[in-house]
Amino acid sequence: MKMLINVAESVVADALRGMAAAHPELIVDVEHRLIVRRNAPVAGKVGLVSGGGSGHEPLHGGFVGRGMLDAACPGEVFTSPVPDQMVRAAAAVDSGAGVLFIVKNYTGDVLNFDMAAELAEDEGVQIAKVLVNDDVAVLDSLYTAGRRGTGATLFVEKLAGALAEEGAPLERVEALARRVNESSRSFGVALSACTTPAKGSPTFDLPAGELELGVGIHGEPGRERRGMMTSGEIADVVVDAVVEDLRPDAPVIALVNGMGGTPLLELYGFNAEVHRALAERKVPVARTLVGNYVTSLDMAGCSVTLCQVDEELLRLWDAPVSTPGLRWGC
Amino acid sequence: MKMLINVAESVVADALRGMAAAHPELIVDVEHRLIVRRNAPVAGKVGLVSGGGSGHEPLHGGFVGRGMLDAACPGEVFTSPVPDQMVRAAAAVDSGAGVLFIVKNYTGDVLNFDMAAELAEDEGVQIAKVLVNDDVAVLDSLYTAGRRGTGATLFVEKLAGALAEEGAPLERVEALARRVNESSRSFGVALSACTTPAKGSPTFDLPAGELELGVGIHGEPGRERRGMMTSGEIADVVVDAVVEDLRPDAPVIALVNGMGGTPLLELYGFNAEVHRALAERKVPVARTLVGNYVTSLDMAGCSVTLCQVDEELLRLWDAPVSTPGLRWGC
Amino acid sequence: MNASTAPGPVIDADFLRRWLATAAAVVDREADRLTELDSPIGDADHGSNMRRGFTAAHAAVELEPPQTPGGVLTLVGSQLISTVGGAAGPLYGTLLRRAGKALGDGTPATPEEFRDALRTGVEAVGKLGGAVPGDKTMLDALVPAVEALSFALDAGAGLADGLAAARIAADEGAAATVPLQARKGRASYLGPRSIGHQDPGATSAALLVAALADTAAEAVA
Amino acid sequence: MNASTAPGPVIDADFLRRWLATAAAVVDREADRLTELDSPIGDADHGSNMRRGFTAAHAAVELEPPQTPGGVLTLVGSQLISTVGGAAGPLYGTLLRRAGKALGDGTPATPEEFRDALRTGVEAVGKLGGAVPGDKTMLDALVPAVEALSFALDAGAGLADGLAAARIAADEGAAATVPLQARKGRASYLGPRSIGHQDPGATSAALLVAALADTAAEAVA
Ligand SMILES: Nc1ncnc2c1ncn2[C@@H]1O[C@H](COP(=O)(O)OP(=O)(O)O)[C@@H](O)[C@H]1O
Ligand SMILES: Nc1ncnc2c1ncn2[C@@H]1O[C@H](COP(=O)(O)OP(=O)(O)O)[C@@H](O)[C@H]1O
Ligand SMILES: [Mg+2]
Ligand SMILES: [Mg+2]
Ligand SMILES: [Mg+2]
Ligand SMILES: [Mg+2]
Repeated sequence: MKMLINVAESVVADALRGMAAAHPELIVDVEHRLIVRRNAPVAGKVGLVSGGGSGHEPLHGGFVGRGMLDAACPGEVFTSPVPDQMVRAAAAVDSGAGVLFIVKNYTGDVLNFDMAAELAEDEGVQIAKVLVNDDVAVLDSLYTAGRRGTGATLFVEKLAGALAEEGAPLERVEALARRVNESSRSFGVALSACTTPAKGSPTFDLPAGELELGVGIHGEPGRERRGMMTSGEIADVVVDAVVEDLRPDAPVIALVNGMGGTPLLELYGFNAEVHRALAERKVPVARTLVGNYVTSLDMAGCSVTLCQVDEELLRLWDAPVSTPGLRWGC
Repeated sequence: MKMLINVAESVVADALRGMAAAHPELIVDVEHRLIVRRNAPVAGKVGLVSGGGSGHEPLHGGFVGRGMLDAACPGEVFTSPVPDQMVRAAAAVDSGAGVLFIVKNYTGDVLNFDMAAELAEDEGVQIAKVLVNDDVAVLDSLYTAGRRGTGATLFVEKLAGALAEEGAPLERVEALARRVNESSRSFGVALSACTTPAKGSPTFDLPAGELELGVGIHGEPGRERRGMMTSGEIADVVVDAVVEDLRPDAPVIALVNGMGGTPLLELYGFNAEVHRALAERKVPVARTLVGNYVTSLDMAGCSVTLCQVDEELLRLWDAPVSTPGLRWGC
Repeated sequence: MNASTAPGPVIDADFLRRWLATAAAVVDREADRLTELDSPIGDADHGSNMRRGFTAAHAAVELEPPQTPGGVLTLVGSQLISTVGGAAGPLYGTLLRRAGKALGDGTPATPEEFRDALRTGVEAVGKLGGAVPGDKTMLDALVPAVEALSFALDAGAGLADGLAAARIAADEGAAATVPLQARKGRASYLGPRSIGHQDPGATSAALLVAALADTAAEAVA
Repeated sequence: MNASTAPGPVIDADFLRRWLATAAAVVDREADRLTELDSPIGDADHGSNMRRGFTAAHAAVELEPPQTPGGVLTLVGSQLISTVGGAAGPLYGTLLRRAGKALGDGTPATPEEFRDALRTGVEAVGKLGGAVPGDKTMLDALVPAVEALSFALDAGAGLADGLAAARIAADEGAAATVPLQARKGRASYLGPRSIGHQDPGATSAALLVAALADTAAEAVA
């Protein structure tokens, strides 16, 4: 598998150097692996810190900026960052109003953020945490590590980010973040496996004519393999899985997300089918975002995240945001 | 090759339906294959119309909106649109101030836009045309169809779009568009071939361990095949090719563009090497844009476009733009 | 057996409708091969472009059949322009529109009128695309085909035999594009790497000429 | 031959430095295999995670070698936490930090003190990650290894023989993860599809135990 890289070991550092060059509006600390809003800490504002393994770009580093994250901690590819990064990030963005850690529910992320929270609190930073666990493909039971965090992370970061920007205190930002997570569900499909730089070959075999339903965003196989389906059939399966779990009784924001290797042309075509499937199930769609936002390197495929919204969430969604990966209103 | 589609024949129509669902701020005419700014024609403003084969998304449809295009005409995948589309687009966006056709230099695009210009003028619309031909990989000689239009299209659409937004007359918008094209050069590299829906298999064979230098954006092979290189080596080759032809003596805007299948993580790493290569060649970089903007379906690879700028062009670059694919300042 | 004494097929609207049906069928059947040829030196769409265009043209002509041979060609040309896109759309569209206009309103056309109309159309392709024979384009099949037809008619052959000769010339012309380096169209981007591949447009041109020859042969049979 | 009468290796800082050097080398050598194991039921990073961590830990210990065995383990644990990330970083890091702290400032440690420290560390892993043996995690190698060591020491064996027994138990424990369905970590997402694969963390745990056994064996040789 060919990659546009120097060596596997430097992939994350190289990307950070490239982000620094492209985004003078951000502070990119290549040595300590941090991406920080330039004007951090913003006086009186709750700081939002997230992070996770690299390979999901623009998540999280591309969501640092006004109206979203104050800092992001990129780990190695598909590997949770280490506590040192999060502690440093918390210190960098804490204005005294406290810091919210937005953590995708993976064992590694949870353990590292937990350690960081303890250390940061020792240093006098008030820390709250929200776990994102929206992936309905994983049974949330004693027999798993719990549901994975995927597309809902974007909603949590955007909506909690907008509320923090308004000056809300930590408890309210935390409560809202939790509410957004609880209002969001995702389901993903892979048409191909992805290739990590360290491994250099696809993480699993996916023969021609088959796809994986219920994949995560780390190149892990899904729960079920099926024969290839049309985009309309895939939309039905995905929307069914999400809607059955979420049971929305209000409009939703739909994130029709590409895994990285699927052309935007196909993604828009898929969005048409998702809208059709939602209309058939009488789920009104208030807003739609189509694109590669929570990716899995070069994996071909897609995921759908629905976030049920009320007036407040919709207002926060429409609020200005200015980051490399998501920008409107300013 | 698996694709997220229904059938190959409906790919473009499906994508347009999906764009319509995602972007209520645009008029998407699925039947006539047009994407038009909702408030078109804008009184007194020159209308900007572009178009080309599909498969390069977000180009062109994703660049319709304030500060950029007034309308885009998507053709079939890698196939120039037909004159009917352009004539209808011109009629839809002409406020009386005339319309600029932005045409990538491919035989098909040129012939179809030429025919459309004749027909539109018969209908009383004043038409100006600018050819984009920035790809230094193709010799601009009697023995070729002339240089291809690739990444510079984004610069022409953005900068001419900003000038048109200011109310400049057609001659000035046309002249600026021409100047932007003349100030821009590109060079592309493929790490893999792409697969069109109609063909269903890669358009050319690219063995492991080899890459193609000087590729276009239609899945055509490049001018030369080489053994695999590091991202730093690729940056040197690409920057050399562009800088030798452009010979900039002023700052440039750099577009570090993904072909579609290369993860953003790699693209940012490549951007670091492009900046290094430019610094070594003493070319100052005023602005940088990293991402998948002028793509070639699922092709892995990248291209670099440099646009030499002066104060005016930089001001126009920074001017507000609000389109699905490019958005800032509003 | 003297070909010129055989009753030539009548070149009326119906003759060209039958040609169109044959051409649409053969383009549909050969679309994948045309797209394959367009892959190594192009963008892998020529077959689907031609199929889309001829399907639309055939449907349009069957919906409201023009009464004159010129009318059929003009309508087919307009349909190709409106539905094909790419390089092939305007080029084939112009060829047939100009040929149709050259035929005017008369019906039927004589073989010589038909030959002259085709020549006018092919010349328009050269003018529009700026290509000459040897540039590795559709002209490498079209020009020899018209010349062979012309030569045969001048020598006293009937239309069927003339088109049979044109078919051979078009096939040979298409085959002869293999060793050429492209100087027009997408293939020219490849420079010397375009050598060794048959031009897809020349190949489709040969198919269209063959359909004409078949239609004429069937008419005399 | 009575193992307990053989002069046991001294468990001092130097002994654990030698273990670390061996462990770092074996992790480096086996990194690709660990990543391979992490592919079908994980995210293909365990080998590179472990290599990064042990390389950093080894470098840190060599740069400023701690004077006590507890100091070495604590430093290695901290280094793993600071450099590995993922699930393995906090888990292995906590294991070694807790073990190091349990050893306190004394030097050298007795085999029993060492065993108790390891048990404390392994118990901390269980607490932190919420897993129990049978969940298809590193604990499936670690728990039997500590038990085997403990059993051997209680039966009068020396450290080298005790660790040799621990190594066998760890290997068997790792191998025994193959038929298990994962209930913790990434592999649990796969549900029944996680069956039939050896757990990468259990495999790396067995490598670390083996390095300990080798270090002890070399010390008595
Ligand atoms: N300038 C030209 N003059 C004549 N024929 C041309 C010219 N450019 C291209 N062609 C013909 O068009 C064919 C390609 O058609 P097609 O694949 O449908 O369009 P595109 O190249 O736009 O994808 C070529 O094989 C060639 O025969
Ligand atoms: N909750 C847990 N308790 C104990 N060990 C665990 C737990 N979760 C995961 N592991 C171990 O960690 C290993 C994976 O480590 P690694 O691949 O480095 O981290 P990640 O899963 O974050 O990519 C698994 O093979 C398993 O042995
Ligand atoms: Mg991992
Ligand atoms: Mg084409
Ligand atoms: Mg083509
Ligand atoms: Mg892993």
